[in-house]
Amino acid sequence: MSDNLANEPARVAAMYRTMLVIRAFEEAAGENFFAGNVRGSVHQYIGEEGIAVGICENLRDDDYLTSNHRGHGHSIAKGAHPRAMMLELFGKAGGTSNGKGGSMHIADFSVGMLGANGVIADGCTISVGAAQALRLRGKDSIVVNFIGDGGINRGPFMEALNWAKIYNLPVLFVCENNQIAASTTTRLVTAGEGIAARALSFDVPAVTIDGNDLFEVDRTAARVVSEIRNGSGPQLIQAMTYRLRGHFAHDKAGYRDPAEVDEALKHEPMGRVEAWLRDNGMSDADISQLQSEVKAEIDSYVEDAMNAPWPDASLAFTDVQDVGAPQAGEAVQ
Amino acid sequence: MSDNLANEPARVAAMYRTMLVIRAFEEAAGENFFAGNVRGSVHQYIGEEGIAVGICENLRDDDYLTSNHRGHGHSIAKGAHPRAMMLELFGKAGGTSNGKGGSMHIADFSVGMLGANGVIADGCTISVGAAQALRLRGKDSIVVNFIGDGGINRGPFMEALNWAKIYNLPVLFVCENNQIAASTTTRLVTAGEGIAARALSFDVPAVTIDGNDLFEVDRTAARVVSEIRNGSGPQLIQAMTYRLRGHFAHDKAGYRDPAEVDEALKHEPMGRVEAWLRDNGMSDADISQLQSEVKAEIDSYVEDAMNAPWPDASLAFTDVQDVGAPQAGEAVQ
Amino acid sequence: MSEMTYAEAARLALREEMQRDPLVWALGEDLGYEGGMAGQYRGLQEEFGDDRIVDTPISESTIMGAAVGAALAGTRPIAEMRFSDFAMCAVDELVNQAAKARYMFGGQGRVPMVARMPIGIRGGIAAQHSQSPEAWYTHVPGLVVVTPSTPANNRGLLKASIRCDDPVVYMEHKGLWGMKGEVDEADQSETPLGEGDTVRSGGDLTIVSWSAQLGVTVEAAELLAGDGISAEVIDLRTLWPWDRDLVMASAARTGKLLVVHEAVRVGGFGGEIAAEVAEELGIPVARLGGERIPIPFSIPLEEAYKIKADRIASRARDLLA
Amino acid sequence: MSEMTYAEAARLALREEMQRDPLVWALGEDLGYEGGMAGQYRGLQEEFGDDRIVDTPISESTIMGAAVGAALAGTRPIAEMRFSDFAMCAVDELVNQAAKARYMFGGQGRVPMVARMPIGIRGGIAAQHSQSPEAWYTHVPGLVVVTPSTPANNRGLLKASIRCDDPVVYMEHKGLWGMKGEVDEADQSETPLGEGDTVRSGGDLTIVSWSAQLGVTVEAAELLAGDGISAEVIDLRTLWPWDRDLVMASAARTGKLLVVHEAVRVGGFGGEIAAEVAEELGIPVARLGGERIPIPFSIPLEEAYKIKADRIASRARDLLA
Ligand SMILES: Cc1ncc(C[n+]2csc(CCOP(=O)(O)OP(=O)(O)O)c2C)c(N)n1
Ligand SMILES: Cc1ncc(C[n+]2csc(CCOP(=O)(O)OP(=O)(O)O)c2C)c(N)n1
Ligand SMILES: [Mg+2]
Ligand SMILES: [Mg+2]
Repeated sequence: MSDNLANEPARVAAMYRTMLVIRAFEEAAGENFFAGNVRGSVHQYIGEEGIAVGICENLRDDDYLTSNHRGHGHSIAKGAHPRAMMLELFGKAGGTSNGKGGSMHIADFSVGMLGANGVIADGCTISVGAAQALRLRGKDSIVVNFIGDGGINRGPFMEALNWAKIYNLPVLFVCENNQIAASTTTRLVTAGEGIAARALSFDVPAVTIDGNDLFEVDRTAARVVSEIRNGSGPQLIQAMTYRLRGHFAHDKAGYRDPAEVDEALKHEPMGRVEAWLRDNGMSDADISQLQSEVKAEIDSYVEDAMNAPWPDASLAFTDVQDVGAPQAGEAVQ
Repeated sequence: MSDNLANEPARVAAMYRTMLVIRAFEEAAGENFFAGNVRGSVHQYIGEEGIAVGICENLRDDDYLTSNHRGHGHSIAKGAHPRAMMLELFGKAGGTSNGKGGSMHIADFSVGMLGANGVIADGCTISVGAAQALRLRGKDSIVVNFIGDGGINRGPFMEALNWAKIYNLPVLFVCENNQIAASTTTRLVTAGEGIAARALSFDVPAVTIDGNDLFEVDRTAARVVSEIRNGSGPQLIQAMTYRLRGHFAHDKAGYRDPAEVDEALKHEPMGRVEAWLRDNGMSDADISQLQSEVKAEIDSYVEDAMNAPWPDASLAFTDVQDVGAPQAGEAVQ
Repeated sequence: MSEMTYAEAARLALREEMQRDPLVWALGEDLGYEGGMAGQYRGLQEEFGDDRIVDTPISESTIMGAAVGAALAGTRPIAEMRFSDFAMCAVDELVNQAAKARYMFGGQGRVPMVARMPIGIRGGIAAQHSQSPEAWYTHVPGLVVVTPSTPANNRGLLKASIRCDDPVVYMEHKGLWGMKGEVDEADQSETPLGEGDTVRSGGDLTIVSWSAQLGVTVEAAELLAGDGISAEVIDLRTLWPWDRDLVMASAARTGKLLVVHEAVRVGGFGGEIAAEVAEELGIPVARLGGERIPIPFSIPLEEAYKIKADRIASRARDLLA
Repeated sequence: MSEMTYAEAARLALREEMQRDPLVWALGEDLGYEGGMAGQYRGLQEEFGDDRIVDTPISESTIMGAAVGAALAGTRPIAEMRFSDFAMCAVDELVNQAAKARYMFGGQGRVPMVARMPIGIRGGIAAQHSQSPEAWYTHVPGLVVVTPSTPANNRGLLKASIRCDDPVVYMEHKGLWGMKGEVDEADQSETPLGEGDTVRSGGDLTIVSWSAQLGVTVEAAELLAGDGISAEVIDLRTLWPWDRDLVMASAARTGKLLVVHEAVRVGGFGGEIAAEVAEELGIPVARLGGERIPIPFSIPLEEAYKIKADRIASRARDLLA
């Protein structure tokens, strides 16, 4: 991906487009969950698009990314193809994992996306090890790990902070602080000032930014990523944001005040980028053109996913292991 | 145990005596390990006696204590009987666990000693739960957890710090910082300024003291324990000290400079208390009298342990569980 | 008698035990507002307060470790892990502490806690949310392992587990939350731990199963009845201790044993039962369990993992052939 | 041929593989100066540097999790857990990540790592340092489980495990560290994973065992020989995949099977083997394993847990009676 130049309109428009793709993908995922086409847990990234896009804009394909349960936006921003992802959500052949993983296990190793994860904070320990591998292999790539503000209270994350620092590893921890974990207000279960203070206690530089401001995320990522690539050791970015939807598609989020959501909508990231584009020569026509273009693109992926074949049942028995692999079919006798 | 009054000689002499008991117990444990009378791992507390004694002097029998692998000193200071402990080390009937646990599993529930522990940092999570139980039961007791400077890098400890704070639990974490974990210099694997800084990042008040100064430990514990008993919530004391012996009896500790040990010997805790007692009216005769008295006491326990019967083999099959218990003897058919 | 779901029956049991004993409490993530994944804690925080239904941070090791400490310190905690998959983040606290504390300390302490960790396939939640590791915990001295199969026994077994002085690994099945059944609210008795239940009598073979797989096994018994084969079906309900006498008596009578479970066959608890019966009775035995693969996400793949009634029936026929 | 200990053979294998492949590395506590609890890493940090023999903080979850990440990122890490008991602090990373990553991601990644976790009784280290949980890992799809029994196969199996593209749970036995045996240093070949070894031929019954229990089983075979009973003894060496063909062929020939392991009998891997043999051959089977108790500290209690040669011999006689 491009270096972080000035915010020339073309570059911002490209980021905006990726944000639109994520938003449209998540809307479609939700709709198809309710339509019964997508099973399981669908954790939407709606309202947080600016973070993944602003961070990944500053990464290379050979940088690694590890994600969590809310990984669709991270995956798209890192370059995973939304078509293959949609097929995966539908459990169809041709999905990123051929239907074996589903929403919580999206991965695209070809662009360094090492996987979403169903276990909170496990991506953190995987990240520090991936960084050690990069060093052994003599690469100047870095590893970015996305973790939520609820996830920071799991021990493995704190172990990983310590680990990344003592070995001076090229790891960027991005804490997406949407102030909630499922139905729990994280402030109530998080002692002290929070993640930035904790990171600093490990001597891991930490900065808190407005995650809903694409430009601030982009600027901060540009600086931090290059510092890490140049040997600064691990750093942490706390990106403040807001989860505009429920924890997952089927969560009505009745535990929060609708007024809070209305207020948050005023600060959501898309509109702010849109305004900037308008001020910088993009017409309303261009913008709605782009929006409908993206909408059409995602609709076509849904269409493809609907029509795609199911994976053959025998695929259930492959990709397990080389030594002592199951005899496929044995079960489906 | 007595309240923390001024350091009247009698009280200090009593603490000194407990320190002597611990030192003598550990020397005897080591000798009998080499004599082949004690099996397994014997982690001696030699050089750290001032911490356990200074802390426990300020606790009540109905306060709980959780310990780690180096638990002999903690147990004696909390009031476990060294005779029963010596029998346990020998694996004899009448030991604190009737020989079922050994050195790493000394416990005496009658004085609130909830057990040494063979798994680093597990005492931390057990402690916060014990504190929640005290609250449910309406008790004003507190829980003290001893953890090493190596143990602080395990996630469960960091989770427990957060946990203790958010529920405002009566827990005192005592980090015995002897600067080493087995053969590892902890500075090299510990990011940042260390445990005090980490505790503060959780808003857990932390103070660093000279753990080899019985008086400073006693003073600090008196204040902190009463604050916690009065609802301050968790606090942490980092007691700087030095492990005068190997990690366990059979570790020659060749990884450290003998000069370092010689230097440390100058600051070891016993001598400093001794000096104070001399300045406060205890004669050399009294002191050596006390020393030989304690030595004789511990020797008699070793004697008892040598002569005590082995537990009956059938005891191997008791105390497992009520429901689904093993049929004793089935195995020893 | 009133009809309620498996989840409602669990909620009823917990509520009754919390009313009966002020030292019973629960801790876990999102128990208050959410009321647990399936509403099995619904309303209990309002009723008993947030220090008896405790919302915790995402700290599985501490949820389990704190329960151990709270049990040693005289209360009866229920550590809610949400998924047995997440409970793997707390195996050390369960296996090295909860299961061993009483023994290591020579009987000075007890660990009366319930480690509650739902198992099984619910449909489309894949490899990290669908496992059935019950066999592991049967292998751990000190633990009791319970796998309820109906609303009625989920109530009775949970009551028994809460009252038990041993650490109990309580494994509800996520696929059963919505299962409806009759529960006698007036009856406050426990379903005794360690007692199996003969849910269908028959003379041609004995089929042992538990948890959600039991229902499928009963379906299979119907299919077999169609061919004039009468299968006796036993719901083990508790895996440790398992009802050896009931199973042996039945197997001795029918002369054939089939064990069926959703968990992976290799290393599953079916091996223990089949081996014990083969050792003691020397009769033909067979096992059905999942293939040794992670649980896949996609419908046809997930279906390929499941043990359907027709497969159970055909295995039974082979055994009788 | 030269004589060396089980620990020295492991060190030799690791050194050879690290020389052969610069992407092989190890991480764990106290590997550098201490050289591992039994010297199995001695001198390797000086030779290969501290970024290939990495001394870590006490952070088991991260030792295992980092190994998973490092494997996904193209290296071959060996995660040293020191004791299988401590590995319980990292079960989630091993079972939910290492074992499943390849499958969940549809084959995009591989996890070529070795999770090294010694098992067993060493004498007086009690309940939290003596467990043998190998059965657990046989139950986990994606994992290979290895239990070396001699210096020679500890070298050959460790080489094979390091070269394997699957996550391997490598379980040395703490009681065998000092065991001496002949090793052919010139021979660089692996001991193939999944192949058992018939260490003693016989016609009257087949006894299957592994790890340290194998030696005791061979002793028992000697005792039996004294009574004119000829026992065939098979060292399984790898538990998953286990050498089904070898065991079935032997058991079919002798007509009797006895499985013996140090691990707790209930839920142990002996159940899997006995059940498979009973299902397939319908011959008499028997199992011997530890009682369902935590490992006690005191000598007479620990001895009461162990399965001695005379017990194995008498069980074999019962089986033949
Ligand atoms: C170890 C573990 N515990 C619990 C869960 C269940 N869970 C899934 S997401 C979630 C909340 C996560 O909150 P946060 O980390 O803030 O991420 P967010 O959902 O807000 O993006 C929980 C508790 C899990 N997946 N893994
Ligand atoms: C979870 C776990 N990992 C590793 C060990 C092995 N071990 C026992 S003591 C020890 C060092 C502990 O150092 P520290 O916490 O500083 O305590 P100290 O021995 O210095 O008192 C280690 C690594 C263990 N017992 N438990
Ligand atoms: Mg959040
Ligand atoms: Mg230390």
